[in-house]
Amino acid sequence: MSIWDYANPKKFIATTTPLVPWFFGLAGVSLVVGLIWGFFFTPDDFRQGSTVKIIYLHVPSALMAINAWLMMLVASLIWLIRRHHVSALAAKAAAPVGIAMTLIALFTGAIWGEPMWGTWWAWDPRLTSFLILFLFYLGYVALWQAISDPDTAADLTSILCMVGSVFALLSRYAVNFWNQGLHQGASLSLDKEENVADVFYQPLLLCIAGFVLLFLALVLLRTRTEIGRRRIRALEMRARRQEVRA
Amino acid sequence: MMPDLGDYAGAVLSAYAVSIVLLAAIVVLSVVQARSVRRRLDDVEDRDNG
Amino acid sequence: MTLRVRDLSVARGGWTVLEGLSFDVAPGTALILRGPNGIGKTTLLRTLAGLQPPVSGEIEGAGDDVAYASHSDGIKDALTVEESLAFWARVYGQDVPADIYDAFDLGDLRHRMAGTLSSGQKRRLGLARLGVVGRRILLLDEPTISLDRQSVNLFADFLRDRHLGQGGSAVIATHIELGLDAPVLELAPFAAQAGAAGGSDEAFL
Amino acid sequence: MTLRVRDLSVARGGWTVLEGLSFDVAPGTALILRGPNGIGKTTLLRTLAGLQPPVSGEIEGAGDDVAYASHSDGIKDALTVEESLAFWARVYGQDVPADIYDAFDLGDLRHRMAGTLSSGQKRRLGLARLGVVGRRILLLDEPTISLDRQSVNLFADFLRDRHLGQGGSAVIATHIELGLDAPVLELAPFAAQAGAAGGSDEAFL
Amino acid sequence: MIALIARDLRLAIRAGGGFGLGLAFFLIVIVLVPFGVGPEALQLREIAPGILWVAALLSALLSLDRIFALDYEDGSLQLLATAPLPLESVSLAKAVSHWITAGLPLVIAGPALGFLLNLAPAAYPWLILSLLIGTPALSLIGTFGAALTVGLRRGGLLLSLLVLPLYVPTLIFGAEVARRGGEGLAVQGPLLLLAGVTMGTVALMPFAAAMVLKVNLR
Amino acid sequence: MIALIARDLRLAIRAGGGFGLGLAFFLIVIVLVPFGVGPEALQLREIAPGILWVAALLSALLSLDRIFALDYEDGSLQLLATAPLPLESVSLAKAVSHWITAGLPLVIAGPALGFLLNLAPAAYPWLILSLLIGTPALSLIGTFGAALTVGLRRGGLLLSLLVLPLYVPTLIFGAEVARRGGEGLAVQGPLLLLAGVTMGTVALMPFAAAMVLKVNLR
Ligand code: HEM
Ligand SMILES: Nc1ncnc2c1ncn2[C@@H]1O[C@H](COP(=O)(O)OP(=O)(O)OP(=O)(O)O)[C@@H](O)[C@H]1O
Ligand SMILES: Nc1ncnc2c1ncn2[C@@H]1O[C@H](COP(=O)(O)OP(=O)(O)OP(=O)(O)O)[C@@H](O)[C@H]1O
Ligand SMILES: [Mg+2]
Ligand SMILES: [Mg+2]
Repeated sequence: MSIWDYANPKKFIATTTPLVPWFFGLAGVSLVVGLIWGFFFTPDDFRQGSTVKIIYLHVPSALMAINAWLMMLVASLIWLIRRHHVSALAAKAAAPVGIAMTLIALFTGAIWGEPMWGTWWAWDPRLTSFLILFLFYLGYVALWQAISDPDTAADLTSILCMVGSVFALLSRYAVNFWNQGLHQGASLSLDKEENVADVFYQPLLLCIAGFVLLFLALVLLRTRTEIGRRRIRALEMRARRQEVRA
Repeated sequence: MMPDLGDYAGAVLSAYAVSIVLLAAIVVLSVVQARSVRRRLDDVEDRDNG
Repeated sequence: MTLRVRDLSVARGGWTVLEGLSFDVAPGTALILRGPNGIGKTTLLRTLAGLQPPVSGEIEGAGDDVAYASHSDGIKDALTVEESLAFWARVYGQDVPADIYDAFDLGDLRHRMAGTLSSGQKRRLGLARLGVVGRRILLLDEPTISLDRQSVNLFADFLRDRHLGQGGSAVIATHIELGLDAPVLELAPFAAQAGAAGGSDEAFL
Repeated sequence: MTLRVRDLSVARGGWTVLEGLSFDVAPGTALILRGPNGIGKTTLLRTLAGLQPPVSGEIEGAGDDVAYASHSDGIKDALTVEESLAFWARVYGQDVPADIYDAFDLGDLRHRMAGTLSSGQKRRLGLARLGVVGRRILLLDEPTISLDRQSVNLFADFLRDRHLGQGGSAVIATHIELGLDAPVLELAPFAAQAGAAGGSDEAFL
Repeated sequence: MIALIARDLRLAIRAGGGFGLGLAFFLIVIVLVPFGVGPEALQLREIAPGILWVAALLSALLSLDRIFALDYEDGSLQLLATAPLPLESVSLAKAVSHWITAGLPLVIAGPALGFLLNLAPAAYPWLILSLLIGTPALSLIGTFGAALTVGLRRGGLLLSLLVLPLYVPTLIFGAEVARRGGEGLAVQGPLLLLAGVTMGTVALMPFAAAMVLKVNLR
Repeated sequence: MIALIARDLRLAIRAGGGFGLGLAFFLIVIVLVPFGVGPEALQLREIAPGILWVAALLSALLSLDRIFALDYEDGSLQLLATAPLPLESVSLAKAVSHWITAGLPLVIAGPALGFLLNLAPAAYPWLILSLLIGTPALSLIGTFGAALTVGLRRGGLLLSLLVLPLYVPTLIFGAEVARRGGEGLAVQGPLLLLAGVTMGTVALMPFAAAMVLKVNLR
């Protein structure tokens, strides 16, 4: 059996339905533990004071905001190349989750920026490309909604997703291209010297895991919803058509 | 119980509040949509078979 | 080259509308498509023109040999008759044949803006375009709409003498009698069964 | 009321196209306008509808009793069939007759967006509008364009039984045979002389 | 007339980019200005009322040519002209639906966008009020301009050029109300003038538009 | 392809408000800003490069939906799609004619209008240069957006929403070049980035637009 068999809607639903509650459960546990750990049981940073606690929300959400788009990119490419419907619908399902992540990262970043940089917004390359990514998310969702034919919608949004990926990658790597921005560089790199201190590191990892699991759970659930919508549409079409013929 | 957040209490708390609200919103939205689609699909399938 | 269609199904708006179509159109011959409104004539012609993919089945010999004329003529109100034809000829890398104006009785209208033509005159211009593109297979969707009897005859003459007579072929959807000696394909028997899903709905049924 | 036209001249684009027209259309009767493309049928109908002033001559009995249907149907792609008819009925202060959908075979299409109709289905919708406006005199410009034979008959039945039969009247420009028992007015003899200037050019000749 | 407004609103919501397009444009202008000008908060605050009003005006201008053009092209306007509805009502209905789709959203969104430009807190009520009073004039004047240019070549260009001078008083008084409001000065003068302009257009424009439509449909 | 460009230019000049409309809009924005913001010379000077670029962007945005919409509605686009010209060339031709009718006039008029906003003298050459390099990107990106939304409901709104994020880098770098030029700072950095963006769009957009057109014509 090849992996592409899961691209069959029925097979996909059958396989993922039992998984979703597990994902939700695990996500909930790691988020609750990670956030409580981070919020209550980590010390303040000597420079940033208590604001360092925002890191447990900001970094995972920013990470997932970008990863969500990259996941949509992969799904879109699979749709364009192999025309598996589930793949296109998974991309569609991920977008609103990505929007939520982006919003969280924007808000927490802005709130964090006020004490750290003295301004809640700056036109620094990473922030700018991240904002553009947010606009792309909105455009992507709007484009899906504007097109009534599902295949056309999938094709067009896939191409839009490819174009938008430029900004997803920029908002991740812009810091490396320009060394002039205000925003932090990589703080989770493997290079020990640059890493955040261990006290912050462990709960942060747990929170990241929580966000990843939550994202997966939501995407699976929403993909199922999208498959359901599509099936309703197909059945209604067939019913209406049979009426007309009769 | 509550850790001392110092000068930045407002910032930290509002960051947590906003994030939790947004996370809850997307979860609730997804679940509600899943339920309603499930229900509509059952309807349509019933009609389709019946 | 012969246009060869085998077991073709075509869909519109997510439904298969016609299925199991097979026919050949040899050079020098025409095929008339008949069928009630909404049966799928336009959809079939669009598929043959390559504007939309077929649901299933094969089309051979169309590709780059076809010219498609739809309900809407693509006429720009602000170009003169002459400019319109010259434009399409250039797009197709052809010259405008000097006698095309006579063939469609457009001589007097040559320098008129298309926006000031009557509906029948506009249609004649739309049809004259087919005479400048130099394509072998014409796909015509109700070409004689709003033409008077005499213009219909002009067009039939053009098709018979200048196009089919020189080895071209044509597929024509029309509700009226063109006066062409060509086989008629009645589409009603090929209307898709109620159960047939359009292309991609199938995966979800 | 009888539509009475006396010695009418009409102009288009600054030229008089038809002159010296006189005819009557009594309630319960129709008049068919015939003439080659570009003779001025559309221009005449527009003048009768009050959209443009005549160059000279008189029109009596038209005014607020007419409904005009032009080449373009004024159909909005984003409204459903039902919404379109309801809108026009409201504008004319009428109700939508329940049987209008059957009269034009639109029953199945009631909730379809007009943008997804085939050309013939769209035209049927455009014609159905005439059934909801409650006007006595219909001015129809090539009403049967892109209709199949059966729909043409439906429309002829509508005209004969529901409109003319109830005391309405109609002026119809068409190139095809409608199967109505109505007098035909051939417009060719009324084509304006080369010397005739259009309305305002006269002052400068 | 209500039927026509209802239809136009429905069409605007369903298609053609009517609803929200103006709003999106408004938003875009407001978002772009800091991109272009730079985000210095104080500088933004000073230019905020002016930019907001200019953006409102532009977004109203943007959708004017749709007021009649679509109906003209598909023949609806001809049919409406032969319908029992007088053309004055048609024009007024068109102006109303233009205002609902293009003007009202600006009034509602104005404050939110003022925030982006760091508008002075005291200016908010005056901004809303000036938009509320001023935007109907924009729609009415625009309807007249659209009627004047329907079916013309180079219609869009002409339309902006014709309508623009008529828009200037509304712009000046509107921005003045918001600015003075923000600085705590008396706003009565420009406010009355703004209201006067709107009254005048309500009284005149539908008739002028109807006259002009009749000619253009010939 | 040249035939298509020639036809589009002819059409733009003869009808449809193509030519000059963008320019008029540009002018209008620039003229309105002092009305709205007030005429203090120094303040105007500071915001001038940003406003000029925002105005250029808006006026490019304004005419985007005409790029394909008219050809789509009257059936020309279908005919072009079945013509021997590849859709990539069609898209490129459309972008070129959009640039000639909407972009080039801005480059030429930019300096004159900079005068109205009291632009710093040193900024003029850089303004022109940045417009010259930047506006082709606006046309190319816009062509992609127009192809994406042709024939869609709510096309116009979506179009702005989709195109806007892609315009932002051009706007930022373009305005930055003009501003730095005016203040006598080094412009090389943003200028290179601006050129890079334009290069990238030239290389990518016609293909993306063609792909998308093919889908939309189905
Ligand atoms: C509105 C303001 C902000 C936005 C839009 C923003 C956005 C982002 C983005 C896009 C990332 C990259 C995520 C990834 O590559 O996966 C990120 C990471 C990060 N941000 Fe922010 N941020 C903002 C403000 C701040 C502030 C004020 C701070 C702290 C002073 C901060 C600290 C961090 C840290 C430590 C990381 C992880 C760095 C890495 O691993 O690359 N951010 N942020
Ligand atoms: N966009 C669409 N969405 C859904 N259904 C559509 C769409 N376009 C067309 N249809 C339907 O597809 C069917 C085939 O349409 P098509 O235009 O091919 O018919 P046709 O044979 O050309 O009819 P006509 O003689 O009226 O031109 C029709 O029943 C029509 O209602
Ligand atoms: N805007 C215009 N400017 C100049 N001439 C025009 C204009 N519109 C139409 N004409 C000319 O006026 C004449 C009458 O046109 P009209 O549309 O009335 O013809 P018709 O009888 O309806 O023809 P058809 O059968 O083709 O519809 C035609 O010769 C046409 O070329
Ligand atoms: Mg058809
Ligand atoms: Mg006519």
